[in-house]
Amino acid sequence: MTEDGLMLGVEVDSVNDEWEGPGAAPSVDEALYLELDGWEGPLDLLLDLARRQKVDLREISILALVDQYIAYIERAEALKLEIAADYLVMAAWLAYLKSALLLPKEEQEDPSPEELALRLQLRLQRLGAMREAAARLMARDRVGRDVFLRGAPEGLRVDRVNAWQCDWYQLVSTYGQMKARNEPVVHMVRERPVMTLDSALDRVSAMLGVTLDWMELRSFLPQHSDPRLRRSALASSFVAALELARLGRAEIRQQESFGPLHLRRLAS
Amino acid sequence: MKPDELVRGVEATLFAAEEPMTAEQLSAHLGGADVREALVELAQHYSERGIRLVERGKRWQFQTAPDMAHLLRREKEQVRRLSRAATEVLAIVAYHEPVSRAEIEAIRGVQTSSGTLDVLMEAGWVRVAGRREVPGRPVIYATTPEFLSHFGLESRKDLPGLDELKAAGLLDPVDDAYEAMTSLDDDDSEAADEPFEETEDGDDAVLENHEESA
Amino acid sequence: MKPDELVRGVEATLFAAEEPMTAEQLSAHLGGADVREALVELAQHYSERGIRLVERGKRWQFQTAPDMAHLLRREKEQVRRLSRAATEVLAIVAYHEPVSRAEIEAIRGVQTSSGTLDVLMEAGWVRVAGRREVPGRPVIYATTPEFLSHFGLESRKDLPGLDELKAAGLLDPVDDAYEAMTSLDDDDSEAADEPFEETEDGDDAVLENHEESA
Repeated sequence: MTEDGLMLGVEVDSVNDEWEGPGAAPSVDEALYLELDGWEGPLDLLLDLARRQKVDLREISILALVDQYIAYIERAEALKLEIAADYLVMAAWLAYLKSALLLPKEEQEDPSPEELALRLQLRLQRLGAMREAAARLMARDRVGRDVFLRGAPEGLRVDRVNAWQCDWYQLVSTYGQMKARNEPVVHMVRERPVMTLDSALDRVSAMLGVTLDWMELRSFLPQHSDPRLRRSALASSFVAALELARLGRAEIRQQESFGPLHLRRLAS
Repeated sequence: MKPDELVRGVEATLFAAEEPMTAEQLSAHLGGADVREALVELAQHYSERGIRLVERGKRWQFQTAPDMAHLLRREKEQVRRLSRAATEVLAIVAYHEPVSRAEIEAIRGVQTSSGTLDVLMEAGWVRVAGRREVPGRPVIYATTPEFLSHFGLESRKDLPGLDELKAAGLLDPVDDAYEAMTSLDDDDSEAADEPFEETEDGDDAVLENHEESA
Repeated sequence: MKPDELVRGVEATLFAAEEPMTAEQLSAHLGGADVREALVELAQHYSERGIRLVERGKRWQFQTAPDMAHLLRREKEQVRRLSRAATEVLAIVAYHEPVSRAEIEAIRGVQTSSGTLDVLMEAGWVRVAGRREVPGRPVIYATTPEFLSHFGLESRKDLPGLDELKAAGLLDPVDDAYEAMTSLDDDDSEAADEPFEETEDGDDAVLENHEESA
C-alpha cells in the first residue's frame, strides 16, 4: 500500500471544477447542500461525508460516517425533501451496521459487521480513487481546450488513375469478329423436290375417300420416290391431315408418344 | 541547416493530414521509407516551438504547445463539458478497461444510464470492445485512440496515477481486495470466487442493489 | 535555441487558425503586440522546411512546401482491361481513321456510348482529329502515337489486312473461344442513355486486382 496523498491529492472543490453538481459544500458540516440530486447515489454521498473527516479513506471512522449519513438523511426528511429510496435503504442498512458493530462479539453473524464495514470502506476507496482519477484526467491538456490541432489542414488525397490495358491480338481479333458479324449475310437455298401443301391436301383427301378404315400417315406418301421428296411429303401430309381434321373431314389418332399417326375419314 | 527530404516529407504529410497518422501509415504514404528517425528528429525540433509533434496512441500529430493555451482558448472553447456521471464513467473505463456496465456500476454504486455511455461513445472516446465470456456475455467497453489523443496521452500507461492505483490495489474489485487483506488471518474464504454476488443473503445487498443485470 | 514567446504565439495561432490572418488580426489576437518581426522570423525559420509560412494578399498562413505537393495528392494507378465494346471502337478507329462516331456506329451496327470514346481518350490512344467538312460537321477521331507504341506498331500499316485476318481465322463469325477466354459478355446492346454501362460492369469483371503506386 502506498501512503502517498493520492486519496487526498485532489480536493473535492477542484474535482467539482469539471461539473456543476452541488456535490460539495463550500464549507464543512452545516453548509451541506440538502440537495440529494447533487450526489450520484448514496455511495457518492457517503464518500463526500467520509472526505469531511479529513483523513485518509483507509482510516475513516465508519461509526462516525454512519452517524453523519443518518443525521444528514434525517435532516433532509425534517425539511420534507423528497429522498430517493436508495438513500433511505442505505440509511437503514447503515443503522443496522452500526448496531451490529456495537454488539458484543459473541453474538456476531456471518458476515461479520467488521467485514461489512471493511467492504464499505474498500468501496469508498475505489470510488474515491476513480473520482480523483477523473479529475486528473479532465485537468490534462485537452485537444480543443488547451492544445489545438491544425485549423485548416490541406488533407491528403489519393487519386485513382486508370491504366487501360489491351493487346494487339485482342485488338485485331475483335476487329475481325466485328467485321464478320456485320458482313451482309446471303443465304443460298438449292432447288429441291418438294410437295406443296395444296398437292398434299388433294392427295390425302383423295386417298381418304377410298376407305373408312384407319390409315397410317406414311401410307399416303408417294412410294419409291426420292428420299428428299418423301421428307417433304411427310411434312406436307401431316399439315394436310391437321387441316382436314380441323375442317371436320377426318380424325387423327396416335396410340403413344412418337407412335405412328393414323387417319380416318369422318362420315359426314 | 536544411532538414533532409524524408524529414521534410514527414513534416509536410503530418501537417496536411486531417487525422493523426501511425508510423506505418506515414511510411506507406512516403513510399515505404522508415520514418521513425524522422519522427524523433521532428519531435525534437518542435519541442520548444509554438507547435509540437506528439505521439498519441501510436499515432502522430501536430498540435499547439500546451503553454499557448491562454492565447488560443479565448476564441474557441470546443470541448464539450461532460456531466459528472460521464466523467466518472470515462475514468472507470479508462483505468479498468475492458470493463462491463455491471462493473462500472459496482464501483459507482449507482445505475449508469445508457445515455452516459452513449455520450462517451458519441464523443469517440469509448467503444464496445466485445463481450466478456462469462454467463450473460456482457458487453465490455474500452477507450479509443481518440481518447488518448484528446487527453494528450501517449498510451494508457500515461493515465495519471495509474501505477499508484495499481500498486494500492485500488483497481482490483472489492472482493479481491478484501480477500487480500484478510487471507492471512481468515481461512474460510468462501467469498473469493463469487465476485459481486455473495450479497444475496440480504445484509449488504443494499450496496449491490444498484447493479443492473445488463 | 528556443524562439521567443511572441514568435511561438504567432506560430501557434496561425497553426490553429482556420483561415489566413492579417498581421493586424494576429496583433489583436496577441494583445496588441507588434508581430511583423515575428512573422519575418517565422517565415525565415520555415523557409527550408516541409512547411512554409507564406503571405497571400496580406494574409499569413502555413502551408506545405510547394515541392511537397506530390505528397498531398498522390496518384494510384489501377490497371484495367479495355471492355469489348471499347476494343471494338478502338479497332474501328485504328482501321478506318479518321472516323466519325456515326461511322463507328455504322460499322459496329450498334450505338456507341460516349463513355466508350472517353475511355479511349483517357487511355491516350484516341484523339479528336478535327471535324469532317460535311453537314453537321461531325467530330472525327484518330489514333495517337501512344496507341502505336502501346500496341508495338511502327505505323498503322502494320495492322493486319482483312485477307490476313481471314487467313488467321479471325473473320470467323463468332469466336466462342475468345468469348470464353475474356468472359466479356457485353452484347453490343449499350443503350445510349447508359454511358457508363460498359465501364461499370463489363470492365470490372476482368479488372485486374493489383494496383501500383504512381
